[in-house]
Amino acid sequence: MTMVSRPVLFGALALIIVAVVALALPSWLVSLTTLAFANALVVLGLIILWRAGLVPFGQALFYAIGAYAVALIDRYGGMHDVFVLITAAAVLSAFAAFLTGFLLARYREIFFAMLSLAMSMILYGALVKTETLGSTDGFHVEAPTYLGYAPQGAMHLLVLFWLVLAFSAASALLVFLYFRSVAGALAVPVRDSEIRLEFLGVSVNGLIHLNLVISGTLAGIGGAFAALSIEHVDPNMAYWTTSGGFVFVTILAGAGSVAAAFVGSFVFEFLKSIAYDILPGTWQIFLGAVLLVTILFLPEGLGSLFGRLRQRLNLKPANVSS
Amino acid sequence: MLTAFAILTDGLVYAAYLFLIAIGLTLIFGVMRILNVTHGSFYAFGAYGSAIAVGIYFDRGFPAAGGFLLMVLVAMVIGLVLGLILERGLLRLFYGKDEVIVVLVTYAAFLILEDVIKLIWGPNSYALYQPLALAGTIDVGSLVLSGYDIGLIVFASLLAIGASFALKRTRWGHLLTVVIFDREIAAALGINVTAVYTITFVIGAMLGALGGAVMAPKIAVTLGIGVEVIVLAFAVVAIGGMGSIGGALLGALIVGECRAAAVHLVPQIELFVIYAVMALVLIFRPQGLFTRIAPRKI
Amino acid sequence: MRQHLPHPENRLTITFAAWFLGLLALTTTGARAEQPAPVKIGFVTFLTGPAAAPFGIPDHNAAELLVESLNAGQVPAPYAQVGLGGAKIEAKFLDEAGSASDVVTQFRNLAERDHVDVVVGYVSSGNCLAVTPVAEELKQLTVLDICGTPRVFEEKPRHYVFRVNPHATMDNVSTAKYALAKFKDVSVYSGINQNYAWGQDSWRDFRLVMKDLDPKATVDKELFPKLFAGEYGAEISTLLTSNAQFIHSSFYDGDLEAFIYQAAARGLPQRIPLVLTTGESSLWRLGAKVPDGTVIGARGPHTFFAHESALNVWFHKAYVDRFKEQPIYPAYDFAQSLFGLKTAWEKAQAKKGGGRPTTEEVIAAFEGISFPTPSTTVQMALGNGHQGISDTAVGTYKFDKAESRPEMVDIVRYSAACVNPPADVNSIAWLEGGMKGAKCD
Amino acid sequence: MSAILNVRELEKTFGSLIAAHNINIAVPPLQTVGIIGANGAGKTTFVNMITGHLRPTKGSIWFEGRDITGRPSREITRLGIARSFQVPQIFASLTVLENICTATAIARTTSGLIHQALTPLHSSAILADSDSALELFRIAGYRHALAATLPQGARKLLDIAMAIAGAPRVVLLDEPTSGISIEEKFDLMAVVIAALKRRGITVLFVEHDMDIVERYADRVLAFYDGTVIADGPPVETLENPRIQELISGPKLKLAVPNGRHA
Repeated sequence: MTMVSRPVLFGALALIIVAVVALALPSWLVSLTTLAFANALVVLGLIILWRAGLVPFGQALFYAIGAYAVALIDRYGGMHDVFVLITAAAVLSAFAAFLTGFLLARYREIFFAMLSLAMSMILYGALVKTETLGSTDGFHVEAPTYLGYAPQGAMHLLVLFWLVLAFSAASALLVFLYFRSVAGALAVPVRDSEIRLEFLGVSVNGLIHLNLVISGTLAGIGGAFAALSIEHVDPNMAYWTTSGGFVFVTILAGAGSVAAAFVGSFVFEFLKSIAYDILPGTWQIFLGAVLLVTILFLPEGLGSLFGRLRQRLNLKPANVSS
Repeated sequence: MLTAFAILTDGLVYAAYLFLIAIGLTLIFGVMRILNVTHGSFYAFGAYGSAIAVGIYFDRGFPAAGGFLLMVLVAMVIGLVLGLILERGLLRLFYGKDEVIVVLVTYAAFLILEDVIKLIWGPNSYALYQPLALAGTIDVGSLVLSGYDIGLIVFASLLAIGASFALKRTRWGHLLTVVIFDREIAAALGINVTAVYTITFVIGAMLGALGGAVMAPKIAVTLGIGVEVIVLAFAVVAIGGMGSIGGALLGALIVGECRAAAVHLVPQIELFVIYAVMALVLIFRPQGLFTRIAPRKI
Repeated sequence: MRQHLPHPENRLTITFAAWFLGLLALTTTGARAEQPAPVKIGFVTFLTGPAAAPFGIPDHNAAELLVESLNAGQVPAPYAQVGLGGAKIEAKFLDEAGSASDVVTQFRNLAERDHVDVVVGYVSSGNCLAVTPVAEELKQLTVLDICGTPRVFEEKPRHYVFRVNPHATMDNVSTAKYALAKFKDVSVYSGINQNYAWGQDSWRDFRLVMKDLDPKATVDKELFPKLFAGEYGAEISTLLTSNAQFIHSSFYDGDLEAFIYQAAARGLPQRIPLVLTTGESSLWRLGAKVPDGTVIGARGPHTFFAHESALNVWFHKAYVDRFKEQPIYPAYDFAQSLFGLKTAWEKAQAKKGGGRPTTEEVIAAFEGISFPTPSTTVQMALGNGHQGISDTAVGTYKFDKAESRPEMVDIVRYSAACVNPPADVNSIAWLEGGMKGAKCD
Repeated sequence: MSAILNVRELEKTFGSLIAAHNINIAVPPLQTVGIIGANGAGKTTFVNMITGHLRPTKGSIWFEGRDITGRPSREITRLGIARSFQVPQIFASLTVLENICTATAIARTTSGLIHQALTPLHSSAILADSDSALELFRIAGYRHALAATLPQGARKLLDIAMAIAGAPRVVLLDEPTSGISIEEKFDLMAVVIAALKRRGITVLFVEHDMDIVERYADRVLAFYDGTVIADGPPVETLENPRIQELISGPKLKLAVPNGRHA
């Protein structure tokens, strides 16, 4: 029991702190964090697949579906309530993941990666072709309302941030519990021996299909929040470099823990904005170096860092306050 | 009729281009199981190198033939240097790690090299226009073909033949085939796999640079040309079958002809015809057209 | 090439030089001893990626040159005053490369972390559309630079966002008019444009104008190769088999040059003349590769088309002296953006009788003004005075072998009112409606 | 009839190659059947067909009076036929306990993925079952060791322990003692057979070592060239000169340590 409750406790604590601290933060940092957490939801989904040894190079497919769902309903659907928009994005991306899953679930390793890449690039091509949606220019996403409440200026940033925070917390908890369920725990065995699983009576493709739907839905919700946060969508959201970025962050975060996704994503966005700031002409060197150093010295990702921290806390609970 | 002929030749030219950028990638994947993103950088470096070196060569008014040789030479040198640095200095540290991790390592290296290109050659674009003019043209009805394009087709074919000969007939080729077939067995047979890796990677790098070097006369050599090449080469290799030279050739031909047909007949779909083909092939033959899945041993 | 990179140490030397010269200027002119606080301007353009060479670098060069010269008070009238209204300009450069989310995040950082007074820049229309609502939300004075999409001010009125440079509509109106005049009774034409918003919009506009002016003309081939495709063999064959009288293209830089090399090698432009709406930016590099007789536009009366003026002479000379290369239209575009801002800023300052103007005062002064630029005179006529228009010009290319330099012949000028929609009309509607209200002379 | 497993005219061909031909066997409950035959005689093919890994070309397989011919392996597993593998199929990156817990948990959530997604992995009941399984197979000592680090014998045992976590009625063991040194073989088989008898499971095991077969099998099936050439009690079957000629070879050969499949 304690093995479940303790991380959850820390999580809840961190959540409340972040939510309150946000009030004091400058709005550029608030929106940066909002975007980071939106992307973290995608990363969370990648972690689910990663544990089963699967790395999609086309997760941006669902990210873009979520984002465009929000943008289109907001623009043409005449509905602006954030919960309607997010639900629609979640349902649509889940459905897309369910359909594509019938194909993707049959593949492993590089073939899985390449097929998902191909699928996302086909969506990209289609979006670029739809000139009515501004083609590569994309289009603006109007600020949503929150159950009738329409916040203004900086407040609108805060409210969106809190909502993303709430969704992040909820998703994190659910995924955390899923990892501790039988199905969730089967991810690692899939990597070790699919044959044994089949001969224990498990449908491995079914299991992977389930994981695909979960991660696809998370990616869709992430895309939806990203669209609301940057108030703009464009086909680039479906391009392979976007997917690459998510894999990048997953490596940075590490598949070790759920919280890692959020810390990793935040660190990535923050590093990027620093890199842009201090090395306007050569920021890619910086990002590349960061990635190399991470893989080299933190093969388990940032998650492993505060995995160790957690151990230390367990050893000396006195440190919690300090 | 003319259109059909145009589609055929354009397809072949594009296929030649695709094969040139894909062969190095597929070789490295076949032997080392590395999906090498820095292949894009090899291409870019090759293009820059040849654009500058060969450009100077022609400006000096030296004989044309030498210029074409110089292209190849430049590619070799760049491939050698970059390949050695990357394999010995970086990839070596990550052997035995998860395939995807290694992909990410090459991705990181690619990001860095993108800016290195800028630091070396600056942000302006370079052009190598002489070879195209020197190669002349061939008229077929109202269709004018560039001699250089025909040259590309011949060059790519020779490369394909040469590669398959090297793999089938030479001792070195046999070593590679063993490693490709099964690393453990290769090691057990006393093959120095590390050496094989280094040499393979360098050759792959040379081939990548070669693709850039011979394309340089046709394009404006500018920042970011590598990015486009990566996914294109991935697609070709995935269609043909990862790690198979014949596969790369077949993949290049299919994509080349499909694209040419699209441009001539239904330009609207040109943008994603490649990925559509890729998706279809992967769906019906996930291992690609040329490679066989190893039967599951239980 | 190194000085093109805004390395920290370079920026440092620049600011030092600026300070030194500034102080010098002050002591000699015996102006007030204490310095007004500098005006912080964030400049955003492509410093990396394929768009760096064609846009980012000339953009960035012009910025470097003008900021330095303005701070040193070396720019001829009417821009002789130091910096903006005597206050030095403090420049901060950012890369535009990256996804829309990166660009928006960087914009927020500029506005709220670095607290810049003005943001000037953006090449990509997508990025302009993405940052505009954020600029409005953050009440951040922003001058969009090179991006061409009319949507920015046509989707809704803007308060904090301005664009001095005319939008893309006039490029295709003018080139279409020119092509029709040059190639007598056109009945068939083809087009090749990049498969993304810019190329698609350019082709749409061009076709609409053609429909208005020459209803009988039909389209033979319309090709949309992938952006940065590099290899155009199939497209060129298709065009070779086309019976068009000319080929329209909005290609620029890398793609344009690749296309020209490959097309020229196969005799396409010799057979069917090209109409290049933005061809000017590549002429210096392409030189004799571009066959004489090619129709060239420059997105405004820049470089070859620039009106003679002391300002133009100074700008051209200063640019060539410093960077050892010719300024191309993005450099001129940037100059227009900055001079527009300077004019508005100083007008506002004068209006309040000296002292630093507030953002609102600058906006009030900016709306609807007209001012001279190295190329021409810009009038902030559209989008309630937030979108500039100017005359434009199109010419026919000729390579001067003796001088071995490109030159432009048969230049035709089109007045602003002739190639731009009236103030209250959406540009597509205007084109579809037969360009009513256009005043041509 | 009372046979728990019933095979009729089973046939399997790969193109022109005949891997199994006209196999007819009826196995009564609680019998322990040893399957012998040279490599490529069709033993593993036979096991693979029963457990649904291969689809028979002809014939039918009946389990507890139900026709299971050509059903997918996971379904057959759920019905009550388990198997172990020549190369143990265990989860190398988990500990022994986690391995057995996973198997147990799956066995307890038979109604499918959603059920498994909603059931926590760690429950006292699962732990209890797992521990007793480890005790039963004498590998409780390795409880917290990574499966990857196990010695071959323990791997085989874990493989079998996981196979029977779902309380099957029939289990097929594919060369349970292959890759095990002569000395250990008998102890290992002793543990396995005892455990399976205790759980009341009918056993079919493929084996090259005739002494093992003689000691533990109630009945011997001799495969040759895809067909069953002998079916009877161990002693007389193994004495049969034809069998010795074709499969086992004369007795003395057996003294030679670790067999041809090492």
